[in-house]
Amino acid sequence: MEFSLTEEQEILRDTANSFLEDFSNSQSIRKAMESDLRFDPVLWKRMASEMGWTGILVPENYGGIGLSWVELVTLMEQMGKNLLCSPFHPTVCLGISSLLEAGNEEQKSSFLPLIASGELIVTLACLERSGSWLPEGIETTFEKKGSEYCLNGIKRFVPYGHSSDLIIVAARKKDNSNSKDLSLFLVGSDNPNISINQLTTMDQTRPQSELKLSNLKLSESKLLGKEGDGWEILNKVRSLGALGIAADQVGGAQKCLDMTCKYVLEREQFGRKIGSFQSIKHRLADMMVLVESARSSAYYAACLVKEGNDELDEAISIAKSYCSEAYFKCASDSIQLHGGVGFTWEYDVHLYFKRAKSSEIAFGSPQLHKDKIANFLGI
Amino acid sequence: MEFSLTEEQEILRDTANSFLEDFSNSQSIRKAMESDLRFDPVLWKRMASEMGWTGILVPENYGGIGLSWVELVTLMEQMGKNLLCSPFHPTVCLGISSLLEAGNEEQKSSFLPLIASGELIVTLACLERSGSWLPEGIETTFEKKGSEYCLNGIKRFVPYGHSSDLIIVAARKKDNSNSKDLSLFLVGSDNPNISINQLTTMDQTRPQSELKLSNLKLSESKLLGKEGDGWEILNKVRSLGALGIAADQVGGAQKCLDMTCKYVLEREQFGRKIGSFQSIKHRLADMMVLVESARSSAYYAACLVKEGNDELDEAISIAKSYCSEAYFKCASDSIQLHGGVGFTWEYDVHLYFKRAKSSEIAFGSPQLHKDKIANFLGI
Amino acid sequence: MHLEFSKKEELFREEVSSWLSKNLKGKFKPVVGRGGSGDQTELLEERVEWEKHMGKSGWTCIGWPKKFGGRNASINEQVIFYEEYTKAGGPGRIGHIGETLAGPTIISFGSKEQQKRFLPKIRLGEEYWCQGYSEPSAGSDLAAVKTKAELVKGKWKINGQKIWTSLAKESDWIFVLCRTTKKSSGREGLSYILVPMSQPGITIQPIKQLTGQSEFNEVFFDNAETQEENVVGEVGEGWKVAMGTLGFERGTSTLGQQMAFEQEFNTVLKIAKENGSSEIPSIKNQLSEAWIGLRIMRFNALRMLSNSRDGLLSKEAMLSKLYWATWHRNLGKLAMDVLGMESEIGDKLPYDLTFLQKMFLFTRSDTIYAGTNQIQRNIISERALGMPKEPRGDNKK
Amino acid sequence: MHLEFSKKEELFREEVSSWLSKNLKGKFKPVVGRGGSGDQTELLEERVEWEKHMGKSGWTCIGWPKKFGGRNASINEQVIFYEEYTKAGGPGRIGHIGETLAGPTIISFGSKEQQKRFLPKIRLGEEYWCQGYSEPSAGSDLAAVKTKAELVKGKWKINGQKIWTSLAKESDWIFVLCRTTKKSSGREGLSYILVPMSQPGITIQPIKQLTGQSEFNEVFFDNAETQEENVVGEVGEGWKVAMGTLGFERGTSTLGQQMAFEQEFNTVLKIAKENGSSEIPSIKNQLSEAWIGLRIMRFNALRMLSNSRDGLLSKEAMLSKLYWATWHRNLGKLAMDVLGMESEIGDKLPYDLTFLQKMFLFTRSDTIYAGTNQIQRNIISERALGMPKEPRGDNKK
Repeated sequence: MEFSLTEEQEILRDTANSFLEDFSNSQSIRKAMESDLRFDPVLWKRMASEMGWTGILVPENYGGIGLSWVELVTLMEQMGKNLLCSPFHPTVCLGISSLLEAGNEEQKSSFLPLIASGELIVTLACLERSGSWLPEGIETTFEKKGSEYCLNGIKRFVPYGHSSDLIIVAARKKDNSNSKDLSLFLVGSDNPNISINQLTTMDQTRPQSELKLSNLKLSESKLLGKEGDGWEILNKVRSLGALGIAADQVGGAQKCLDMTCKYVLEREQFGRKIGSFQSIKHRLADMMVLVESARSSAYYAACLVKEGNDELDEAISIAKSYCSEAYFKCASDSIQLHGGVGFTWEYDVHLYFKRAKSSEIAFGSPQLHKDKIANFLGI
Repeated sequence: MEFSLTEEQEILRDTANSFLEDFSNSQSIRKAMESDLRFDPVLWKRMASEMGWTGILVPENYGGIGLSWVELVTLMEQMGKNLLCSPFHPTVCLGISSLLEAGNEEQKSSFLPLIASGELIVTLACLERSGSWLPEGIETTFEKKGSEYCLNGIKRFVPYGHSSDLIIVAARKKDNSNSKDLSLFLVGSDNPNISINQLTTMDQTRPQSELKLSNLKLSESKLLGKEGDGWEILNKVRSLGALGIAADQVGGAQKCLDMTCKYVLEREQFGRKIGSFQSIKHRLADMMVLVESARSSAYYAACLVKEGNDELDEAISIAKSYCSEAYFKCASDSIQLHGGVGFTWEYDVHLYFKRAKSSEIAFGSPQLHKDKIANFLGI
Repeated sequence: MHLEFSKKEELFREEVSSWLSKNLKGKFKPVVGRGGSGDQTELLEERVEWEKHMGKSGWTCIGWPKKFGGRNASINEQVIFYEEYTKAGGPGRIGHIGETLAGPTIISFGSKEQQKRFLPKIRLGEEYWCQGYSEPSAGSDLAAVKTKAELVKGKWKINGQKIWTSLAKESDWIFVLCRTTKKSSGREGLSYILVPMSQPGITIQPIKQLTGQSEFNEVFFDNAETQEENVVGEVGEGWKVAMGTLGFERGTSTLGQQMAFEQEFNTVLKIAKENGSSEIPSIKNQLSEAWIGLRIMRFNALRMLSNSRDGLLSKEAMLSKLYWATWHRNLGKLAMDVLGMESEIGDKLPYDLTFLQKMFLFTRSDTIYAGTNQIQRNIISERALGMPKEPRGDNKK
Repeated sequence: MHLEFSKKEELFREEVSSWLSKNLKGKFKPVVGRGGSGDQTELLEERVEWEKHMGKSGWTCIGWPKKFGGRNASINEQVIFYEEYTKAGGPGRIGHIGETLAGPTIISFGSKEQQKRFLPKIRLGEEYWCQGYSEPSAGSDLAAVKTKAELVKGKWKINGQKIWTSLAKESDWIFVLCRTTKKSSGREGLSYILVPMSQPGITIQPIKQLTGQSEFNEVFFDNAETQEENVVGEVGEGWKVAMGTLGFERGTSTLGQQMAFEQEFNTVLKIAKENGSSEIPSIKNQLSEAWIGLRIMRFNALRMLSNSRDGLLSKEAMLSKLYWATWHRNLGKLAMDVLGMESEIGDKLPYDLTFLQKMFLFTRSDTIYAGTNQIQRNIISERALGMPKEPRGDNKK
C-alpha cells in the first residue's frame, strides 16, 4: 500500500502542469473556446506527438505508451486545473476505453494508432432528448438489412460532436421491447447521412452537439462489441468517463482555491489584506478540505481501475459525486471571495464556475451517483 | 395590515417574560424536570389563577379570557425562551383546541372552566408504536357494545401522559378497513383500565408516556365529535399543536442567540473577546436571520388562525418546518460557540439543544411538513 | 397584529390595478414584463416613455411628501402599489435610482433650490440618475474612496473613477461620493456631489459580466465639472448623506422584488412539472424549501415594514439583503438542477443564453454587489447584536 | 501508487488477527467491544488486565523503536494493526494516552533516565497517563496557561487547574504544561512536567456532560509535587515539547477510529432498514452521503499516511480533525433522524440514554475538544494556505 504518487508520476504531473500553464493560459483558453473547433488543433498535435498524451492508455503494440488510469488521472487533473479546451476526455476516456473494452482486433489496430498519434478525434453519442442516463433514454434505432445496419434517431449533448472524426453511437434494435437491448456502432463523421449541429453551451470549454442520423447505413464491421452488449459496454465506459471528469474537477477545484488564496493576499480593504479576515480564512480552510478529499477519492478510484478491483463502480460513484460538489462549491466560493471582479468576464473565475457546473451533470449528477451508492448499501 | 404586536400584546409578552424569568430559571427548570410530575404544580396554579394563561383561548362564558392565537403564540414564545416545564402545550394547544373544535355543549361546559382554572390537565394520545403521524399509525380499536364503547390498544409518545387528568384518545373502529375511520374519546386518567408508564426522554423538559388501554369502557357521552370524524379533528388539532411548538421554538432559538451573544462578549481568548472574531460574528448573524424569520413565520400563521384564512395549513407547515430547523441550528451553534462549557450539564445550553431536538420531531418533522408544502405546490 | 388590509387600502389597490390595466396596453404593450434583471438595458426608449406617462399620471414617487409632488402614500399603500405593479408586469423602472435614492436624499438633505431644480424632473421621468459610490479599491470599504473634487472658480472639478454603476449610459445625473478635503481619509472630508453625466470629462466603460452582458459600468472622471451649488448637505459631510441614502435603499420596493422572484419561482416550478424532475425527491424538496424561503421573505418584509417607524428601518431590515440574495442564488442553482442536461444548452451561438441561465449566472453577483454577504453579516452582528468591530489594519496606502 | 498491501504486510495482518482471535476470549470476552466513546470509564479492571496481557505479548506500542520495546512497525503495519484490532472488537485502550502521547514525547524529548523509568511501564500496561493542557481560561488559546510550577528544594511545586482531562481517575501520571518562569506570558516560560496523580496535592473533579455521564475531569493542583528531574526537555521549552505531542496525536490510530465509525454507521444503517426509514428519500440520501464521507475519510487517511515522511505529518493531516469531527456529528444527527419519534426515548429512568442517544449528544463535543472546528480552520488556513494570522488582542489580564 503506497497511496502517493511515484517519482515518475510526479514528473508526469509537473511536466503536464508546466506545459499547460504555457499553452492553456487565460488568453489561449479564450481563443480556443471562441473558435469554431472549440480547441486548438496545433496544441492537440503537440499534446499527441510531443507529450504522447493521446496515447497514454493505448498499449505499446498499438503505438501508445500503455500507462494506467493512475497516470491518466494525474494528467487530467492538470488539464482541469488549466481549463484545457480539447476533445481529450471524449477521445481518450470514452473513445479509447470503448475500443479497449469492446473493439475487435481489426477495430483496435485500425483506430488506436491513429488516436495515439493525434490524427483521430473520437466521441460518444449516447444521450438523447430526455437527457436521461438510463437505457430508456436511448430512442435511436438500428435495423439490420442484409449485411448492413441502418440507424435512425437524434443524439443530443454529444461532447465535441462537431469536431470529431469518429462517433460511437448507441442505438436500440427496432421494435425490441427489452430496454437494455442496445448496441454500439462506429460512425465516421463524414457519413453523408449524419448532420451535426453545434449547440450553444453555457460552459464554452465543453462544447456539445446535436446529431441527426437519417437512414444512416453501416457495414457489419462497424458494430462495436456484440449485438445486444451495448448497455453493458456503455456502463463501463461511462463509469470511466465519470472518473475522467472527476480528475478534471479535482484540478479545477484546486485552481479555484489557488486563485482565491492569491487574490485575498493581494486585495486590501479596511487597511488589511482581506485574507486576514477570519470569514475568508475559514472558507478557504473548508475549500481545502474539499479539494484534498476530492483528490483522495479520484486517486483511490484510479488505483482500483489499475488493480481491477470489484469496488470500482462504488469508488467511481463516490469520486464523481464528491468531486462534483467540491468543484462547484470551490468555484462558487471563489467568485464570492473575489467580490466584484469575480463575476466579470475579464477574470477567469467564471470560466471555472461554468466548467464546474457542466462537469457536475456530465456522466451522472451527484444525486444519480448517491442513488447508486444507496443501492450498493442495499437501500 | 399591521404585522406587529399591539401595545396590549407587547405588555402580555413582557409580563410573561418577566414572570417566567423569575419562576422558570435554571434552578427551577432543573428541579421541575427531575421531579416525578415533571412540572411544578404550584407554578401551574399561579399561571392559571394569577396570570390566566390556561384560560387564554377559553371563551369568557366558559371562564377564560378569550384571546386569540396571536396572544397565545406571543405567550408560548416566552415559555420556550424560558424553557418552561409544564403541560401547557398539551392542555391548551391540544386539549382546549380539541374541545373547541369538536366538543358538545356539555363537554365544553364541564371541562373548559376546569382547564381555565388550572384544575384539569389534558393531553392527546394519538401516536403509537410506529411513531407515524399518518392514520395507519393508529392501531388502537374501539367497539361499541350497547351504549358503551370498549377501547383496546397501546399509545406511545403521549406528552405529559403520566400527569394528565384527561386524555383524548384516538381509536379506530374494530375490523373497519377504512384507515381514516377514526374517533376520539375523552378518557379520565383515573380509569382503572388504563395503565400509564412514564418513559425516559432525552429532553427532560418534555416528558412522554406509554399508555395501555385494556378493555377500557366508556359511556357514549365520552365520544368527542361524531363517530368517524376523528381524523379530521385530529388533523386540525395537530396542526394547531404544531404551531404551538413553533412558537416555543422561536423563543428557544432567540434565547440560544441571546445566551451566545452574552457568552462571547464575556469570554476572552488570544487577548480578545471571542465575539470580536469574524467566524463567530458571522455565525451569530446567520442565527439572527433564522430567529427573525422563524418569528415572522409563527406570527404569520397565528394571524391566519385568528382570521380564519384558507392558507392556514400551508402557513403552519412553513412555520413548523422552518422553526424546527432554525431552533436546532441555533442550539447547535450555541453549544459550539460556548466551547467546552457548552456540553457540560451545568450550563443550560444543552437543555435548549435537547428541547430543540424533541420539538423538531413533535407534530411532524421538517421533512413531513416540506412534503406537505410540496403537495400544496402540486408536486 | 392583523394581516388584512383596510377597506381604504383595498380601494387603493383597486385604483392602482385598474390604472395599470388600463394603461399598460396599446403603445405600452411591448414593455410589459421587460427590463428586469438581465434585461435591464433593453427597450430603453419605450420604457422612458412609460416613465413619463406614469409621472404625468401621478404614479411615480408615490411615497414622497405631497409638497414635492408625491402622494405621501403610507407604507401599506406603497406595498400595495409595488405588488400590483409587479403583478401587472410593469416594466423594470429606469427611474428607480432617482425615485428611491437621489430623490429621498435631496428631500432629506438638499437645499430648497436643489429640491426645486431636481425633484420635479425625477418625478416626471424627465431626468434619470445613477450612483457613484464604489471604486476599484473601495468596494466593501466604502470609506476608502479616492475620487477627488476641487472647487475651482465656482465649479467642482472631479477626478477619479467609480465602478459598478448601473444604467450609467441611460442617466442624466450621477451622485458622487468624493473627497473634498485634501489628505483626508476614511469618513472625514467626503462630500456628496451631483454631477451631470453628459460632458466631456466623463467616460463610461461597460463591464462585461459572466453572462456576456453588461449591466454595470466603470465611470471615469477626468476634470469633470459641476456647479458649486450641486453639493448635497454640507461640504465634508458626505459620509452622513451617503449613509442616509443606503438606508433608503431597502424599503418598500422589496415586496415588488419578491413578486418578481415569485414569477421566477413559478417558471422553475412549471418546468419541473413538465419535465418530470419534480418527481426526483431532492428536486421536490428543494422546490418546497424555495417556496418556504420565499413565503418567509414576504412575512419578514411585512413585519419589517410594520415595525419601521418614522422612516427608520427596524433591526430586522438589516437581514433583508443577506436573505434575499442568498435565496435568489439558490433559486438560480435549483433552476439548473431542474433543467438537468438541458441546463447547459443556450439559445443561440455564439453566446446567447436562456433567461434561466442568465438568472443562474447573474445571481452569483447578488451576494456581492450592494454589500457582500460577508459585509452584511458584519453589519448584522455589529449593529443589531452589538458585537465588537473588526480591528482596521494599518496598511495605509 | 497502489492500494494493495505487500505479501509481508498481509502476513502481518494474519498474525495480528489470529493473535486477537485467540486472545480476545475466555476471561477477556466481557471486554470485547467495550470502552468506546460514551463507555470510556466502564469495566476498568478488566480492561487494565487486557492492557497488561497485550503488553506482555508485545502488542502495545508497536510503532515505538525496538530499543524501547516496540516493534518499529511501519506505518502500513500500524494501519493494519489498528484495523484488525477494531475489527476484532478490541476494547477501548486505557493506555492510549501513554502509548501515543506521553511515550512518543518522552522518546523524542526525554532524557535517557526518563526513557528508562517511564517507557517500559507504559508498554507493559503498568502505568497509565492523562493529559494536563487546557485550563478554564486557556482553551483554544493554549498559550494562556496559568498553572505554575516552582522549584523548591529539588521538587516542583505545582499550583493551578487543568480541565477536560480524560481518564484522570484511572491514571498514574499526568503531563502538565505549566508556567515555570514568573511573569512570563504566552509561549515563553512554559515547561512540560510529569506529575504523579496519587498525592494529596491533586484533586479530581469529574465534569458532568450533557449525556449525564462524566468522561472529562477538572484536575486541581494545590502544592502538588514532583521530582525536579521530571521535566521533559529544557525548563522553559515546554511549548515546543507540547506542540510535538499535538503532532503525535493524529497518527495511525485514525484508521482504527474509522473502523469504529464504520461500526456505528452500520448500526444506523441496520436500524434504518429495519424500521423502514431508509425508504424516506432524505434519509436514504443522508445514509448515502454518510457512507461517501466515511469512505473518503479512509482514502484521506491512507493518503496522509503514505505522504508522511520521517514521522512528520503532511499538510493533509491538518484536515483530519475537522473532517472526522464534523462527519461524526452529522452521523449522530442522522441516527436520531433514522429513529424518528423513538429517538427521544431512552433506556430507563431517571436518565439512562441509549447508545445512539449518547453518541448523538457526545458528538457535539467532537467539534470542540482537542481544537474546535474554528481553531482547526485557523490552523489550516494559516499553516497550510499561508493566510495571515489573526491579530492578538491586548486585553491583558
